[in-house]
Amino acid sequence: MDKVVATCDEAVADIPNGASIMIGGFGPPGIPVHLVHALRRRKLRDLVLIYCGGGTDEDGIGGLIADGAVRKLISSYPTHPGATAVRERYLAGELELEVLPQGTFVERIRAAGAGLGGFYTPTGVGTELAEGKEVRVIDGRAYLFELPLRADYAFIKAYRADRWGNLVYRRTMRNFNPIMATAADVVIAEVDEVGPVGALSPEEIETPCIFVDRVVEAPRPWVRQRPATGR
Amino acid sequence: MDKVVATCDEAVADIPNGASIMIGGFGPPGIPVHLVHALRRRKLRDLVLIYCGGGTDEDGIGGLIADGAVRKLISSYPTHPGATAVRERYLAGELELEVLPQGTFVERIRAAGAGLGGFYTPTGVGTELAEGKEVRVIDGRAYLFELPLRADYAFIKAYRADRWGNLVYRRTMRNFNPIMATAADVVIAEVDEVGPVGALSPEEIETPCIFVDRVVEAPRPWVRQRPATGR
Amino acid sequence: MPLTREGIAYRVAHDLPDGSYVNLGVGIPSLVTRFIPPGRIILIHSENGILGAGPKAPPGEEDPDLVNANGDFVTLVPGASVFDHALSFAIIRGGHLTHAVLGALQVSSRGDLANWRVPGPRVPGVGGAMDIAVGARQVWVATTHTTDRGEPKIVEECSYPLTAPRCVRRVYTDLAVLSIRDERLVLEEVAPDVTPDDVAARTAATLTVSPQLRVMEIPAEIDGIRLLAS
Amino acid sequence: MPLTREGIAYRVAHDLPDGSYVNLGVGIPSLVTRFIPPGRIILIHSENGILGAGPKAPPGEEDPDLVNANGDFVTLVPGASVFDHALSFAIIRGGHLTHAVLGALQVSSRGDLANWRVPGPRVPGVGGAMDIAVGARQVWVATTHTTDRGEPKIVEECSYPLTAPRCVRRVYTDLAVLSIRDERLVLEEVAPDVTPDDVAARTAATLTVSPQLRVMEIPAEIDGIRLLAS
Repeated sequence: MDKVVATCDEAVADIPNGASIMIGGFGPPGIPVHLVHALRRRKLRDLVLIYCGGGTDEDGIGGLIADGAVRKLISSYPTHPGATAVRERYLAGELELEVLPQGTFVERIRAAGAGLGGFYTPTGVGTELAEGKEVRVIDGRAYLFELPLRADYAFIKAYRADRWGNLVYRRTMRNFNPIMATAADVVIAEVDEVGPVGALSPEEIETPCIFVDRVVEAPRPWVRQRPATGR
Repeated sequence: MDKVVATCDEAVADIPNGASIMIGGFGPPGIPVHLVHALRRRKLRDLVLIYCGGGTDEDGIGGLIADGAVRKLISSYPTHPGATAVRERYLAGELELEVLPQGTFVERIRAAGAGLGGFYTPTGVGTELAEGKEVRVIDGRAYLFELPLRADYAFIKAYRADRWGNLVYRRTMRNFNPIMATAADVVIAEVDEVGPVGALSPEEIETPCIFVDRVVEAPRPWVRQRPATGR
Repeated sequence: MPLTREGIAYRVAHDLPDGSYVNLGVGIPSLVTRFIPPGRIILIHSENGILGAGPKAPPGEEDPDLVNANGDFVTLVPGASVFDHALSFAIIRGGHLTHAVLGALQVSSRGDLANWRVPGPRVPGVGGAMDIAVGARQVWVATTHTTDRGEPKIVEECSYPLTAPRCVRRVYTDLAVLSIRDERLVLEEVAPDVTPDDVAARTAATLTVSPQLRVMEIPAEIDGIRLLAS
Repeated sequence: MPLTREGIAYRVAHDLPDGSYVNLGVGIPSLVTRFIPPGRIILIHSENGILGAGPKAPPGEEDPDLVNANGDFVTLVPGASVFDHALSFAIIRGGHLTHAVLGALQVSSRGDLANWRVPGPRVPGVGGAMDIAVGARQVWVATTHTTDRGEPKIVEECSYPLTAPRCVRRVYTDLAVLSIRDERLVLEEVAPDVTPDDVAARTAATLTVSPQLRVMEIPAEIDGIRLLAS
């Protein structure tokens, strides 16, 4: 049950070319930047990234795309400030892009993690994002059919963990992290602090350890300055 | 935003005959027994209950059914020890019963709360509970189509609340409560303790107040004997 | 006199009832919180997982783990909660928000909304716009009446890609408040010294003037913030 | 000598690898936790929202808010977590449990499972059985080889209503361990002093004897609990 891995480089060492990788985070909060930078050092090709944004230089996701490591990005909002690599690669025809409404993006990931075969959402009906999608009228309202979305790997960022991989988040770090943790074959969590088993209360654990395969401690500098007990 | 109601009787005073009512709880943990007893005092007819079990004398749900107040029960496991009223009424042809796999039961409620039109589940394929349901093969596997399930009212049990209706549960009280809280027109929470707004941390709130319409304090005796800060 | 951007936000804020749960878009909608009348409690939802988002954090006091959906470092009000994106979009799509106040590129007279992209060879990015437009119980638009180049934003048919069809209930602009009832565009209020003809001239859709047409009651400024353009 | 109910549970426990996540049904499966070999960490999932359920609470120390899916007042092990039913069944249906050990009314030679109801005018009640049978990565059955009346539980076709078709991988009984491979029923182990013919005589389905057939290694008793019937 002990899932602690010494370094981010070790945690991503087995990822092959062509792998699909989910990356949590929205903002900067909840982006596992150390794992992303370690992935970048692998110099892989043909990756499929599933990430809500477009990536920046700081978070390393922009760098992965600029490196040409990414064949396809499945995203919701890749047009935020700083997402220059996506724009350049996409407009040059070197990056495939699948854009989803944000609620559909997360719900497809949840469906994969929950073992569902698909679902109907009202979002996107009557828009260009509905093109090619099945429309079904249920109880008088039109819905689009959406399939589950899973990946080979998920990179998760959490605040605290125990050695079994139970995870706790703070503030808006959760975003996609607890959902992506359910929907990949190998789930790697980058956390600020790893404590002993039993250090987290049963109620505060947001991601139970059953979803997590590897845990790596990569504290952000500011976390060291906070009182250990406070959130 | 202040949603505190003085008594359980007041909290259920507007429920009409024929209403559909979700009731949380599994075990005894998480059953809003005081609300159920108040509902029983209303002497209503033709209710549709959405409850995972079958009800017992102690929790009052068995009493509601024995009273003849319930036209239909949508349930998953109404055959536990003590569920005598369900058995008698059902075998006498006086109670309509819809039985769902427990995962389908909760997922249908979640779909209603999340605004989805329905979903596909692998559960139940090839069984008698699949009768009359659409089967669809997705990516080589067979699934059943299931519709959302919502109600006019939901009765929720939580441990602590603030006056706006933010809710915290302990141990296995959660079960169906946070999900049912999303899927009814009027959500009534019975809680052991109501505190001031700001007393609960943003991370520990499991049911945000947006889902809750009424809060009533109905502490169980044992809660009074515990230290106020401990879970 | 037309309203300033802050004036539009002020006018919207006064229509949000006590106890509302509101998602605010970027631009003018994000200014609404400044003008909530005292005594009303309105909780702001942010799609990245906040109910009860507060003002921006003072410089130097930003929490690196706490942003809103616009990427601003914000604060939390007492009674706020945080959650994951699945629950956040269950709130949105499930009809739990009482109101969403959104910006617009175009609104049609039937309530179609276009606010996520302009046509052409650009990177598409939709974010939560489509979910919010279909999910909130009332979708209000807060926008300037015309573009910077003077082109009407309220049109018979949107030429830009739709965010959602038939979702907008009200439009608040620098010139007017309009409602969309039974797929008809109704002029409800005009800004001070603005006539229905002024509004119609800047609107590319058939306008019905309400029999109860009112002139907005709005101060020229409040706390040093100008609400009416000079 | 056939195994006792505890003997069946003991035999199952020894096949669960370190690091397993397991859901246990009522009856014999619920006894498995008593016999986990020292040094192995196995987390028990309960469908009402526990990962890491521990032994029953000692009398007088029950927590009224803490039961397992059988309604027993249980404890939590260090590292346990609690959650709602939606997440609990996402764990089940989503293939996150490594194993489920379930009781059975009947198992077919192709792995069909019937364990939720007998036909007739009774109240139906399915609980989590169907979700667990389709969702766990490996479904094992732990049961007596025949009913109290001596009728075979392992059959060519289930006559009782199915819980799920083609889901069972292994069957542990008082007489044998059987596996279901490519829809064939294979005899892998026999209890001490039990022959393949004994097993076949009590099985209403075609049985293939494994070329590696073994006799179970199982003590007659452990810590005063009898594992082999006398």
